[in-house]
Amino acid sequence: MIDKIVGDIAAALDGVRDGSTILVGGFGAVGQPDALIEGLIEQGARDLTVVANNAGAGLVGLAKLLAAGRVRKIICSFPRSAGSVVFEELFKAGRLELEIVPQGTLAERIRAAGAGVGAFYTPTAYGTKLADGKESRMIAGRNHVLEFALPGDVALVEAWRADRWGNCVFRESGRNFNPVMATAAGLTVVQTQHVAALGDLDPEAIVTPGIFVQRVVHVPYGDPRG
Amino acid sequence: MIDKIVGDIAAALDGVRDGSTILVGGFGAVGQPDALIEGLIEQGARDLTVVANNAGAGLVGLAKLLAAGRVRKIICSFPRSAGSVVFEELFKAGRLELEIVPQGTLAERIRAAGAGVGAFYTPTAYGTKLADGKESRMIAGRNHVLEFALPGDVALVEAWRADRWGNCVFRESGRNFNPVMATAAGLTVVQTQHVAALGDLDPEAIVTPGIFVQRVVHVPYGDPRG
Amino acid sequence: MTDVTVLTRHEMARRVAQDIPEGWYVNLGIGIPTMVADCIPDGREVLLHSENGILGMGAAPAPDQINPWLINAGKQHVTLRQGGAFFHHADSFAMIRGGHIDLCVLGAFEVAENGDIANWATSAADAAPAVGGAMDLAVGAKRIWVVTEHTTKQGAPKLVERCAYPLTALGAVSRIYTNLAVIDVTREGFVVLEMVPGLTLEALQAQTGAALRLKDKQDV
Amino acid sequence: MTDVTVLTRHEMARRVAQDIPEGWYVNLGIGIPTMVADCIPDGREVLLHSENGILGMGAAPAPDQINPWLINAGKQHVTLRQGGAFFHHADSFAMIRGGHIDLCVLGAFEVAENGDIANWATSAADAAPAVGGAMDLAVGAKRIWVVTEHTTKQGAPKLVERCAYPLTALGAVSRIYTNLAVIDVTREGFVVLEMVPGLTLEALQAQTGAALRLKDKQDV
Repeated sequence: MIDKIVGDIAAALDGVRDGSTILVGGFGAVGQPDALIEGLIEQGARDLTVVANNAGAGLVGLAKLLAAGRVRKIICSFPRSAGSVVFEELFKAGRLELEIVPQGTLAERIRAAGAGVGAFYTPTAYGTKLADGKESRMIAGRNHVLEFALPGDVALVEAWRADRWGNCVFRESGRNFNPVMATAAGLTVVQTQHVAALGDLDPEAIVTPGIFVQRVVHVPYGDPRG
Repeated sequence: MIDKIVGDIAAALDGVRDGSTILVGGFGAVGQPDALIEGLIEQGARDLTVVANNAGAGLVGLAKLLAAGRVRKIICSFPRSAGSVVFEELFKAGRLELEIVPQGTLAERIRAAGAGVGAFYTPTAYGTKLADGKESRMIAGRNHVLEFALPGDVALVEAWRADRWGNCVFRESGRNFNPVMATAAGLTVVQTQHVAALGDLDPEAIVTPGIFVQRVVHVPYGDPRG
Repeated sequence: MTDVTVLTRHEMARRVAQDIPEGWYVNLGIGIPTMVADCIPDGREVLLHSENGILGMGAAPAPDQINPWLINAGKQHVTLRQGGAFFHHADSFAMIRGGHIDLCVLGAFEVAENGDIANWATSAADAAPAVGGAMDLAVGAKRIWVVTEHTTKQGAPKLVERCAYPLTALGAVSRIYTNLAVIDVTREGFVVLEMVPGLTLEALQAQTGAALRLKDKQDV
Repeated sequence: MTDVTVLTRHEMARRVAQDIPEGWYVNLGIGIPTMVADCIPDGREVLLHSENGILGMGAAPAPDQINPWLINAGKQHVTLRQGGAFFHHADSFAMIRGGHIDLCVLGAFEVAENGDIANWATSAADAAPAVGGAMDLAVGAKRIWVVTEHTTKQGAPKLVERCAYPLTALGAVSRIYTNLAVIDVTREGFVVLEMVPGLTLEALQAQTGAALRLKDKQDV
């Protein structure tokens, strides 16, 4: 019997290596796998590259991982936001590399990695400094920039309900980057608010089929914080 | 009040021009918008390029459109199948152009068109005759072929339920190419088995949001034929 | 200028909302653009899109009816209308990049007479600017309207011949709503469609960094 | 060869099924590969994927329980297991191309000792061959196993030094199950893992178009 549900967060994050690229779901505080991020701090992996839309806020979650000195580089679209003090300090101190990627290009690069597409041409950012040094090409009368797939070693995902095969559904705007990142990592770990019995999720409404998921851990986290 | 539901198939297909590229959903007989294809024969547009997985079977649907001499070119992955006699005759007689595209590349080219991606690199078909004359490139240690977005002027889609905003859900393996094609055409026309009241479709389970749909026509077609 | 009543931020948002017809799919940026949502007349079905995977956003919730799971791209709590839908980020930006959004309303630091927009970084030296979805929206939406004060707080023009700030997108903007005027961006440059009462073209020109002309009657 | 009992098509499918462990995501091509589905032991959870948007396919339905909305890539009626899911074609091929399928079992016209596979067109002159999803599967799945008769009906070898037919993919195949043997495709060429009882390597070699060697005991 396939059972991807593991007993605790330590088991969910077992084996994450130093130097890994970690895809972290969530947009703002909604759909952020905070328990897994805290678990990653416990787990101890360092020299990480984090891919996330934001660079953390306050002193919890991603900000706490940054503050713990575990992150070498962050790839995101919107590093500065209300409360991104940890990011700002580390960045100013030269202790954090930053790659800014337009939000849609970020999502599409992650999708490309999950879908086996090596690279793609997007009109986004053409003629701007975010296209500096990138190849460009006129396609169908329009200038495009070449962008490469962005895979992760690990994806940390928050779901609303998940079953033992790893099928997931999300809740409202908690979906965001989570299903995209789930497709793009060698090890996709899901923290789920609820565990569903196999067959309880409507096959027409499953957002992330279990094929993309390696481990599921039950974290009845409650509402987004912050 | 937005109401994309039109009264009949003639209204649904009004304005389709000669020379159009028509994306036709369905895989085998399941999820094929047969009523819209028949309507297109009535409507009279000619010199069409049809994009579909198959090239029709028997003497109905796509095969009937081909037989009516309306199609100049077909772009598909699997032209020959049981009963594809109309295709075979026209093709042998030199009266139909054919472009064979691997099924996944076909789906991805259509998705790219809908997603504003001008072109992409795929490992599929590298080193085969379907990559003849195409650019290739080594990415992350792997050879890829450059493929371009494939947009349609019109997409013909079969849905299971749709509402007046054009939101759609599909039924089982009737989903197939339909939601992908819905994103990739200037005019997306949906024939739906059932009309849902606005708000009746679960926002977490809508597969094609109405933004991709211009017209909906109610065709209580019944089970797939053939 | 003493007799001129400039528009408030809310009035600017309301002026934009007037021009959005029923049936459009609209993405609203942060700031004044977000305020447009509440200015769309009741009963006019305009479908609001948010980058984080929402189509069919409704009004802001009452304070006691906040759903912590439902935020917009500006991280504000919102509601979902009947007929709305959720989807993931790649699908959301497929809608944007794929040209399915009829209108995106953005704020801007600068708009040039060729339609270039700068709205994400305040200097080329800023090493950590937050671009978010601005570049995707600016190239992807069918039309980009900018709503902004006509000048900076220091009185410097925001409508200019060429942008000095780092660009968001080239030639993207088609219309600008300011606290003083509504201006089209055309191949011939800025064309003034309307001004607030009491304002002269000369006075408007004095606060603008590129040439303006009034729309001819026969342009209509 | 007179004492040799060659495997039937069903036995070949069953032999393949033996080697598929619980938990694998598997796509089965048309022909003998499809028959593998019914040979997986009860209770071993192997998750079957179909190009047309199905994960978790179950056994073929009883004739009176056919669901006309549920077909596999070979257009045969199938069922869905509890825990199965539907998705669209682009998502389905994202699973394939993205390397998420553990195993794809395909038929073939030819397999070369370097792992090249030809299974979609019977001649370079055929202008309308049906490729379907074969090329995507052959490059995308984590491993490709071929199941095929060892020779053509005319007795010509299907395991060859270099494919003569148009290729489906380069260097894709890792194992071949025939009616005579199970053969790994290695950097050193074809390595025979097992043969049907009574068959000698010499007899097998005589029906094979490239050099074979027996797996060394120490290779294990």
